[in-house]
Amino acid sequence: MRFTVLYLARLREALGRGSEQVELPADSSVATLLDALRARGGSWAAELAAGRAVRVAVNQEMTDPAATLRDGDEVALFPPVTGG
Amino acid sequence: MRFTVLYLARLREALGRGSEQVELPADSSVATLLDALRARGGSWAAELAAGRAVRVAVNQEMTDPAATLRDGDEVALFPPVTGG
Amino acid sequence: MPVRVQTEDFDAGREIAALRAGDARVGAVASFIGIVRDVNDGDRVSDLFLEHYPGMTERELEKICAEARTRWDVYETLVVHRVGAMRPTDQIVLVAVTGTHRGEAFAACEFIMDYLKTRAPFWKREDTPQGSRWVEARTTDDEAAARWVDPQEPPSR
Amino acid sequence: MPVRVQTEDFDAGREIAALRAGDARVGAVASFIGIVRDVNDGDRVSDLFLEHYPGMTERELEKICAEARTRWDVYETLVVHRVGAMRPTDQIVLVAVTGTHRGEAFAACEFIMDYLKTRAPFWKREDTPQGSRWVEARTTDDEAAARWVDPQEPPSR
Repeated sequence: MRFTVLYLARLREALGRGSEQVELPADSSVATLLDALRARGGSWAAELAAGRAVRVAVNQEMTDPAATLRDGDEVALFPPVTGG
Repeated sequence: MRFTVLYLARLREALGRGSEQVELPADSSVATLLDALRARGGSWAAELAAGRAVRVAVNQEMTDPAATLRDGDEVALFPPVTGG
Repeated sequence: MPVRVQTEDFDAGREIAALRAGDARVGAVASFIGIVRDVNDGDRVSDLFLEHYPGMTERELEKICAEARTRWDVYETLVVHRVGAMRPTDQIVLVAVTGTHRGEAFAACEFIMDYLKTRAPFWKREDTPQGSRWVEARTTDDEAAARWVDPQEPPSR
Repeated sequence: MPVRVQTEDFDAGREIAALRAGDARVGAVASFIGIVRDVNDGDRVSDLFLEHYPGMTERELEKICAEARTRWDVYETLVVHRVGAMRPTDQIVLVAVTGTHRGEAFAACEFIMDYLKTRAPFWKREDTPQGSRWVEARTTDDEAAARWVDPQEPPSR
């Protein structure tokens, strides 16, 4: 299956891109996606390392790593929010 | 000694006056003043009866019945406040 | 330490802007506007008259604001309170507090309103279809003010 | 349920007036304005850039406001949040809540700000003499939001 991944704020700058299309086997979870991204090494491994605070939204709803992804989803990765 | 007594809001209307000069013996307290006013009977006795919530300020500071009055004081009697 | 008692209406946006003008430390402004309602204690209200005790009113308001600035880490406080004739939807009072952080500004603003409600010498008289009446003090206002007495005790909601 | 995200500044007085216009039940408006400070974490800040996640931002803000209207007896809620380039003393956010009584309006307003701070997808980038940096999330904001989780538990001050 194929879906969009968005990188926001500090993550976009650190990873050097704002969005991309990603392909993963059907029924992959958010955790699978994060593993696949970390496997790219370099800043991907560093920014998405287990100790880093990364928030995940799927189709604009906050979710957690166990969530299952579906074809066409919009997945967003971003740091903790700092608005207001 | 001689001092000014002010009646505010509902008390002014119920007692039919906004202010007056009152004479009492030296070292009289707020309680003495209230007794003297109640002794007038009628609406004075009713409005200043023990069960009624009457607030007292002397020289624009809230005080209690035990406070001693001095010549020239400004004593104000009024109901509980309802501003804002 | 601005405290004003006036018959005229006020522009809350302009008052708040003036309160924080030129102070780039301010990150938070909490404010409150009290408004005349058309219904009180079940009766329709067509007109409101607000009486006060000139002199004492300003002293009490300044004491309340000074106390708020002592208790919380805030910069400026503002109280504008109207007196005289008002109608439903008219503004009665504005309280605004500036500070670095929102929690302190909110607390100081709510404290000032709670104390104002029980300590500042204002009295409301309402005109209703049943005639004119002086508004009775609310025990909920005494309770709201009492929760600030012990600063160790958090206010209940 | 007005929620707006915009680059333009806002007029708090006008926004509040519009929020309560025509509703004579309203006796209380609590509001909050967040402002860019010139110092943050000890460094001078000359410019601020606010990024957000369009679409999700509005959804989150609307969810937070709906939750506030469920928890407290209030009428209308308003959030106006700016994004883009700002400078010290600029307004960032306005939250306003109308209700009959002040206690509920204050609580709902503070709740919305606390939740906005931890749930709405906005990110601040500051320009300081040491360079440009993304603002780190504050644990005090998490704590402020956490105190609303159990409605039986009064917030600490």
